[in-house]
Amino acid sequence: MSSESVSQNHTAHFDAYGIKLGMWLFLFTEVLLFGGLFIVYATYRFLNPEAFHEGSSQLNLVVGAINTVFLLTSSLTVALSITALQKGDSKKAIDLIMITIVFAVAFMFNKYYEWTIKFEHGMFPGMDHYKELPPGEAQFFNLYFLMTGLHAVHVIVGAILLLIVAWFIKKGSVNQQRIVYLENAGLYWHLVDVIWIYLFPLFYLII
Amino acid sequence: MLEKNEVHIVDYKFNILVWIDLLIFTMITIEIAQFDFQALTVMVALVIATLKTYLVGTYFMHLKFENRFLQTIVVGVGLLFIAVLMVLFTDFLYY
Amino acid sequence: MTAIPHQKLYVDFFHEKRGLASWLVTHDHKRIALLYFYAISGFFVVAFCLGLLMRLELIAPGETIMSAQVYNEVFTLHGVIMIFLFIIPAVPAIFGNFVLPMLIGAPDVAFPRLNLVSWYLYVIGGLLALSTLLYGDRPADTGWTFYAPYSVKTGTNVTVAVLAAFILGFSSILTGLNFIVTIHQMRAPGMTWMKMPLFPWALYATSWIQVLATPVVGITLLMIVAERTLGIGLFDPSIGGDPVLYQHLFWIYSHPAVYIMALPAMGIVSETIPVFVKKSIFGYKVIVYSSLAIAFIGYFVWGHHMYTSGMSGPARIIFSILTFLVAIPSAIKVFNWISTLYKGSIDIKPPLLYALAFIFLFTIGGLTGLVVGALATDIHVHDTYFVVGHFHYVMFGGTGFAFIGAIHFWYPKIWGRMYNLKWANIGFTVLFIGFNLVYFPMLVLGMMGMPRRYYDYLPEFTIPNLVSTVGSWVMAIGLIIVIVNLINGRKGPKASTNPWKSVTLDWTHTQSPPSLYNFEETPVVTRGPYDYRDYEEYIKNES
Amino acid sequence: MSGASNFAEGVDLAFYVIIGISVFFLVGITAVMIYFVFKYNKKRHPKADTSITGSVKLEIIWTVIPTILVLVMFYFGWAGFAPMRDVPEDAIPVKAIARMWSWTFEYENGKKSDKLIVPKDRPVKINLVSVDVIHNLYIPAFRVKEDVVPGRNNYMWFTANQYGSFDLMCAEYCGLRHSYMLTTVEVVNNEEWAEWMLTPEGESDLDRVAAGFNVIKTNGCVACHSSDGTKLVANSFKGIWGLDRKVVVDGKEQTIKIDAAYIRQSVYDPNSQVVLGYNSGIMPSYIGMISDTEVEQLIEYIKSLGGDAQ
Ligand code: HEA
Ligand code: HEA
Ligand code: HEC
Ligand code: CUA
Ligand SMILES: [Cu+2]
Repeated sequence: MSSESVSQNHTAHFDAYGIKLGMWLFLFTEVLLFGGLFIVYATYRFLNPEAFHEGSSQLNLVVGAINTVFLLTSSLTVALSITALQKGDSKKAIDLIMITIVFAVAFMFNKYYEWTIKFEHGMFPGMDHYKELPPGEAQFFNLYFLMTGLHAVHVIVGAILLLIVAWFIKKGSVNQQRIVYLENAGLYWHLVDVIWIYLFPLFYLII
Repeated sequence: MLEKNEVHIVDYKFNILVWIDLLIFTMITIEIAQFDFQALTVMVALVIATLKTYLVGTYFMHLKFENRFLQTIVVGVGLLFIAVLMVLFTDFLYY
Repeated sequence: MTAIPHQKLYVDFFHEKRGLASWLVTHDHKRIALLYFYAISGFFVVAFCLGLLMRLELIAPGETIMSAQVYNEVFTLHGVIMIFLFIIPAVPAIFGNFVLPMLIGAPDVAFPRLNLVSWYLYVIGGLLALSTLLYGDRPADTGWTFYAPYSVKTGTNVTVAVLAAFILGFSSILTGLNFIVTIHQMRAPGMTWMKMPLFPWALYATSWIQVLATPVVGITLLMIVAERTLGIGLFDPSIGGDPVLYQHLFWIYSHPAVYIMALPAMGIVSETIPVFVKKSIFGYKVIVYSSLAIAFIGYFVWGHHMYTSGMSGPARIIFSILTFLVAIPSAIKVFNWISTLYKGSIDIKPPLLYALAFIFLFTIGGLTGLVVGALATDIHVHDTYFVVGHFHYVMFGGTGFAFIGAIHFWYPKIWGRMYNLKWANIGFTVLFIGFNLVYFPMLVLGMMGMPRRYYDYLPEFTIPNLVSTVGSWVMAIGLIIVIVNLINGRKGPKASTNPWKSVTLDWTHTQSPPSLYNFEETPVVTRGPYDYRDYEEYIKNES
Repeated sequence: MSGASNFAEGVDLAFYVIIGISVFFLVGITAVMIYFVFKYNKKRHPKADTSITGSVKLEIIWTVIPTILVLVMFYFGWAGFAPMRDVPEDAIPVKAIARMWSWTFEYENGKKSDKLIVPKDRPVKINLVSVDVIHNLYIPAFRVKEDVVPGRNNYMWFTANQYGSFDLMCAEYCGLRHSYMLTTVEVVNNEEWAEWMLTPEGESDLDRVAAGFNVIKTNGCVACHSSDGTKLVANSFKGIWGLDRKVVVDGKEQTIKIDAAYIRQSVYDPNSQVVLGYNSGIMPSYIGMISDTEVEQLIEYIKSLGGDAQ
């Protein structure tokens, strides 16, 4: 969403609020994109409660919890980075973004570890063991791979957005006065966090 | 024409406080999930998740300092989604 | 809200820059609108011809011109193009883009670059959809609804078609997002919400649907792709999936989508009628609220497409009640339009003819919508030609006619020239008669019990099918007259800046064709949008 | 079209009410519109009355009246529909098995047929089973229609109240031969029906070949395989016995001779060996639907269509 308000093309005006509103609208579409999957989740969980419990117990709670902490912390660093830039400290802002990226990478690494283990057990869509899953449980893992997979894609996109913004801060085109791009990238990142806040209990914590 | 250009800064310290709250909530969910309250567990987990979302939204995402309209639509979209889910379940609940 | 730099000389947007390249990278909303116009027209002609071919196949029982497999592919492609490539983008992307900024006194939309991106997404999606003809097994043969599990089982090129629809969805979302921000942020000084013309209002309501409903179908279609390619069998009953859930997800978007098609068209009608009646629209505020109500309630009625899917009893009843409630705001609009005519000074020009035809045909379509909205009757006519009749009446008779009307209305604005009015009227008449000949027999067929998506049919359905096919030729002639007349109009006489004597900003404050940023200086709005008191004087003073 | 079941009355009443109100509004709106266009034409009425901008009273009237009418329509729609979900206890159960692209009806005593045979004036409950994709059982004359969804136990019921033969169609798009997925309902009197039910299958004067033909007819093989050499969806059965057939097994091409074992496997597990040039997954498996003896009969039948010699 790095488009600028039109007026900027030919006058000095820069509509920060408009750009932010645009970002929020975009976040709504993201919410509803995942919303579709949450609807499927809710339905199949309702139809196969035991199977979902069974599936959930096969996920690694510790990995999930660590990842939750990683994402929450990265959200914090993004929020801090915005505070820093609001105060005009662009160097600190960039540093904080970099810390965020580190957490993002750590998150992805953890995810990779988690999926590899599943992979080794033949528990990946299309693999043998996967095909033999009992009905409801197969749905649990279908949703697990689809939802956390889509979420991981969003983590990557969010990290890239943040990197781009960091670069712009360095160049000076995003600064104390024109902070909205950092805010927007931050909004996106927080949304990724919020989605995980729901994914975590729904997949790792079902009794 | 809606914007007022006053900037509201959430202080470093406050951000960290929010973060600590978030971590505490995470711990609580994990703890609670160990007990089996049946359907209640899911409800509790979702309520806590929603509280966490509230914190992230209000402070990290600065919703608290945005204008009325933005706050309304954010809540509105949430409610819309819940309403759709409820209407959908008129099918599965009574099937 | 901003001052426009002073332009020394009036240069219209066609001549601002020249060459194909300058069009392909343009940020000007008017040029983007025209890019959409040409792209959409191209796809439209393809789908139209497919419609004619289908009718020809159905002229008599048995094989006429194509095999069953081809027929199934043809109606799928016809439906996909008409819905995703024609009727959903047509009015917002062409006329929304062209006149929305002008109607609210803005130099452009809020995110011009994003606007161009949406156009490219549209073109990529469209070409992808057509490309299924060229490679892979065969084009998709699922119907535009892509119902699982058939869409998962069939060997045809569903994956690509579905991805195309996904991309088109994103194009639509970005347009909607752009319009919402534009309307919020860029209205001219003095244009309060209740002084905004009705077409922007309709687009505003539509945009919210685009933003809030489209992602749901996006993810649903991705699930079909995942199921076909990765073996993630989400809708496969043998592993605990439920094909009916697919239908829920699909219609959660696709019902609101029918209002994406209808609302902007209603906006055009609200915009046209006052101009040719020379008085304010009747019940301005009520029309505004009814648009919002349609958008909102329309979100909760999707289940009426699934009365026979085996949904639970309570669900069927709730969806039926809600369906009836969503009809009321439409009814209110119709009554307000009719009342606007009262004590007007009615000047029957082609745009008004199309607007009045809209009211008539949309009413038929809407009233047949009530027949399918009721439980008992829908059980009988669901998935029959009655439904086909219903939706062609609302989509083609409604939105399609409004679209053609809009071309006639803004033609002098866009190109600065005037088409031949007499031929426009003749074309209209033939089109209108042809239209009813094609689709009224379909309603009859449906009542008799002929299911839709039938390649072949029992002998008792022969006569209405024959009438319908003959009608399609009449309609084709009408459409060709209309199109040829419009093309000839490009060489027609120069039009004055405000030939219809309208009082909205697009006509009073811009040139025809408009210049790059539309307005020489930002207009200041003091009057209501349809204030026709002493309009002659007002128009003279302003221009 | 006149109705022939217990639901026809309620459904038709809903049609009359809704269409009646609709026609009234359509005619009214059109008449007023045309009248205004003439009366207030520019020539006759050069100056518009710009003082009219709305009327709260009228808005309320035309919100309230349609709301009431719409609720009336809903009521009749619901009233005609409600009994369709209330199956009487004594309804005769019939299982309707839908597949691409044919119907099989299975009765309580195991008897099967490709036409639906029901007695007049007795409630019949149809349990809808699909073996592949979604179909829809539609009997226009009875005003009933319900999807046949794989994995869901959908049902419908009705009481036929007229003798005769009525069309039964598939009303949910299900692929290539969707429009040929037709058969009829035969409404007969109670005694005839009872007698028909008791005639055991295949045992009459049919020899094995004829029995084989009966198997492919009742199980809907004929929707895809002809017996006269024309290619429908798949190869015709004519003349295939003993041919060498190129098939794909586990993604690899192989040549198999068409013999009894091959046909048996084609019926029970068609996707394990897919004839070259076809997609797998089109032909459903008939495990549990066609017994071993029936397969024997059907093999006899295919043999009888020639092969080998040519
Ligand atoms: C532009 C698109 C458009 C619009 C505006 C509508 C409008 C409506 N539609 Fe339609 N519909 C479609 C496009 C549209 N539809 C499509 C494409 C399908 C088929 C999809 C598929 O399966 O492929 C479909 C299918 C469809 C079905 C499913 C049928 C089936 O498959 O069995 C139903 C059922 O309730 C329905 C109902 C309605 C209703 C109640 C309205 C209402 O909004 C209509 C409101 C309008 C009026 C009521 C007329 C004006 C009012 C008056 C003149 C006053 C008098 C009125 C009263 C007394 C109330 N539609
Ligand atoms: C906006 C939407 C729209 C429009 C305008 C149309 C237009 C037409 N449709 Fe459309 N139709 C759909 C949307 C639309 N359709 C959808 C969504 C479906 C459901 C698909 C599904 O089931 O999945 C459908 C299904 C459908 C069926 C049912 C198929 C079936 O169930 O088996 C039929 C059958 O007759 C049909 C016919 C027609 C005809 C004859 C036209 C006519 O309007 C076409 C008339 C053609 C002309 C008037 C041609 C004139 C122009 C030219 C010849 C070009 C000249 C060129 C130049 C010189 C520039 N359509
Ligand atoms: C939905 C359509 C369909 C139906 C119904 C169907 N078949 Fe088939 N059949 C196919 C297709 C497609 C093939 C080729 C692909 C394959 O081998 O799976 C095939 C292949 C076969 C073959 C191998 C033929 C050859 O030429 O090698 C036999 C034998 C066969 N079917 C028997 C039957 C019988 C017996 C029935 C009914 C009980 C039946 N089929 C019903 C679609 C169908
Ligand atoms: Cu079976 Cu259509
Ligand atoms: Cu609908």
